[in-house]
Amino acid sequence: MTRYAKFVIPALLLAGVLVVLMVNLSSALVYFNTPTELLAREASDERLRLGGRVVPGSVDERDGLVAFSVQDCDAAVEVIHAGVPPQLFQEGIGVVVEGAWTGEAFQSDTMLVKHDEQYRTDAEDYNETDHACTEA
Amino acid sequence: MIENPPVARLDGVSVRAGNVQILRDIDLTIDPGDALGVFGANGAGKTTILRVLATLQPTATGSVEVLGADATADERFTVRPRIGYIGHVPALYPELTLAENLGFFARSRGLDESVAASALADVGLAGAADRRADRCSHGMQRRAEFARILVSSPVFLLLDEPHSALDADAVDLVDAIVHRTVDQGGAAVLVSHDRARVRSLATRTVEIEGGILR
Amino acid sequence: MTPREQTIERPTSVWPWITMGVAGTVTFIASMAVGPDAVQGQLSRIMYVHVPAAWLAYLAFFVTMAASAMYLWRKDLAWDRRAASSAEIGVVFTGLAIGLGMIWAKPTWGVWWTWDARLTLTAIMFFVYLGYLALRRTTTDLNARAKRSAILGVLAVVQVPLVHFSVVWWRTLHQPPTLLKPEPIDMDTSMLVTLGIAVVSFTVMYVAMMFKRIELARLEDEITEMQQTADVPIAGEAVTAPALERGA
Amino acid sequence: MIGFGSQAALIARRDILRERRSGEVLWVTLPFGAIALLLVPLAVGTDAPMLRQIGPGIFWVVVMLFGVFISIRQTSSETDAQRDQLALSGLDPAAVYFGRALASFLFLLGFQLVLGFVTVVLYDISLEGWLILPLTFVIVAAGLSLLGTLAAGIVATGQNAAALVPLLVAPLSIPLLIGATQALEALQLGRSSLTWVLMMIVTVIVLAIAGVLSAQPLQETR
Repeated sequence: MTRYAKFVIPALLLAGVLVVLMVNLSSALVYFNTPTELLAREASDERLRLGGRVVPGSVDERDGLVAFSVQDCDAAVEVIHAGVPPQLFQEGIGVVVEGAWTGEAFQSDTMLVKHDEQYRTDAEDYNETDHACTEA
Repeated sequence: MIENPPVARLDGVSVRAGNVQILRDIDLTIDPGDALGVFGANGAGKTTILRVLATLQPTATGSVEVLGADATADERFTVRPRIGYIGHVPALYPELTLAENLGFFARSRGLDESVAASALADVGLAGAADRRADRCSHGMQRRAEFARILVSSPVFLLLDEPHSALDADAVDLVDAIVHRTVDQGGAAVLVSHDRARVRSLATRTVEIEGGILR
Repeated sequence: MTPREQTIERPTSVWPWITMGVAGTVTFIASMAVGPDAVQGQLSRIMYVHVPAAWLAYLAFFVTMAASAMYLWRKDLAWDRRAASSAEIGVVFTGLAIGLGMIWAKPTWGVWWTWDARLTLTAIMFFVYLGYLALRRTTTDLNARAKRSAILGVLAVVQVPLVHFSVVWWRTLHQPPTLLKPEPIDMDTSMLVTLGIAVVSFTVMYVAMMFKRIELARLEDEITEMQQTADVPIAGEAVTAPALERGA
Repeated sequence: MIGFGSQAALIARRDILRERRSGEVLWVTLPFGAIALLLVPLAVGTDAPMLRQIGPGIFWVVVMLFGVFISIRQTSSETDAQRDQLALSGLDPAAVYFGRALASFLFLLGFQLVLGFVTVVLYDISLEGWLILPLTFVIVAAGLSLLGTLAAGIVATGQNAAALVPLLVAPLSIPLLIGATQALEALQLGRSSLTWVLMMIVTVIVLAIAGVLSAQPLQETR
């Protein structure tokens, strides 16, 4: 170790600095986009993942399609999902949908339910407002 | 004793590899001017004892001191360039020419490549310098290995079967190299099963049998 | 050469087995007694095995790292056995955590597997430690094996914090940690107690398994040692006079 | 004794010279990689838009998997006798490590350039945002050569080396793989690639540290 201290210590420091920088810039390392991010990129027709909380009262199921809104703290996006939603899908829960943005609604064909790190035996105890913003 | 510290000293050394005990409780002192012949059957541990003396072989027990350095400590790195070890298998890079092989060796010791060229000439390989090592006969490769000794002039020579695959000229060359090293206050260890050859060259001999020195 | 009578003592201690049984039972009872999660329902019970399994994987790989470092420092094969035993247990529990996670994921997320940072990094960690175990099978020389695997054992631990904090650093599908985080824990006390019991029981189980595995590793090494010493051919004895000379 | 840099250069020169004579990378690994690129469309279907989309990913997978063989080729073919002589040479083990990695780095860079060209031709790839490519090529080549040299040192020679080294290297090369693919994609989608580039650079630094610290103990293991 002492033989190579001249190399190893600065290299470790450099790596540390870069890691900090990377974590701060890590918006690129995301599994899904928030509604706000999605709205900022309306023009794009690429395939995306959108994540957020299902707005209570927005779910409308018919003809094998499910329409609902997904929100974060600042924005909400209309989603039209083709297919059967997973078992846990319900109002107020976190979801990640995969599809493309058409300009008015997000057309999704794949839905994943994202549950958070809260565990409560009684639904009343769920801490909804807090997590609607922080998780996404 | 103080003026002439031993070139190498083994004290209670044993070596294991996998499931075999290769060396057992070896005590051995090699003084300056010694040319030690080590005899033994195939697989008796001759090569291993050379590798111990070259500080290359991890030992299970005992202490090894080579050229004043403890062979288990980092000091060994400082004495290694003064050791000349020739194994029974040539260590040349097959794709490189003899000149390139020797040149690499010379440069690794901080020497100029011209030293390598003259060493090759000294062992009688000037004409084959630009031939790839894998296109050379075994004997030529052995000669090239001895050219390495001429490049670095080590004080401690470790030769594994030094005379094998060599013709009469080359055998004389080996003898000359050993004599020169020993006369200059260095030491040599020659491991062989060819007793007659080595006995004429060695100042003393030992037998190794089943990993034990006799 | 007739083999001398040599026996090795069979491990007789039953306490590790009893400990493992008790710890497993306690975990099972506790996780069945607690109420289900309001959103996830009965599925939330998987947590009481999934979380401790993941915790044991972290713990085991840290122990491997520490024991590997100790080996490199002390050159004592006992540390190598500890490192290897811990890695083996870690691989088992990583596999368990992944398997249980998949079973949990299908009904909740809706898929068995997805490429979020947590899942991908866990899979990488699993394969790297499988590589560690594979590396140990390539050398028979105990010291060479110990040294090579110790170096890998120290290097590979870099992934453990990466796996754990992946859910904090990056936006993932996997939920952030419930327990090992600086913020207050968002969980009912009854569930928290159960999870606590499960984590402690699993840790006790790990200790018991380590005890057994190290004992086994020591016996394995002892057998090798025995083969090395008395009765196995020492160098040279493997070679005898050629038959041609003796025969005709 | 010669300086650290010259020692590394000496080793790199030796490896390059050996490769020039044996031609293993040029005549075996490179064509094999190109064949892999040719086989994928036959397996997944020759649908032009889809191939255009998956092309860069396939390219990087081929680089990672075949790059392993390039970065281990000489460490794992080294004989015990050669290793003994190298240990006795007094060369700094860390310098030897960097020298080996340097030679592999150059081969890998060439390998990437040729296969990159093949990919563009076969898959009709859009080169939008290509300015990031020289950077990712360099970083991936550096990371993969350091990783392969390190793994080959840990496994050393032996009958299982050829199979075991890829097992060790493949999972650890994932940060490079993800970084390389995402950096280009991010640019093509008009986003910043900085995070991905940083991630790859961190990986390279960590590998260099690991290689330096383990070089000496590994040299002394037989």
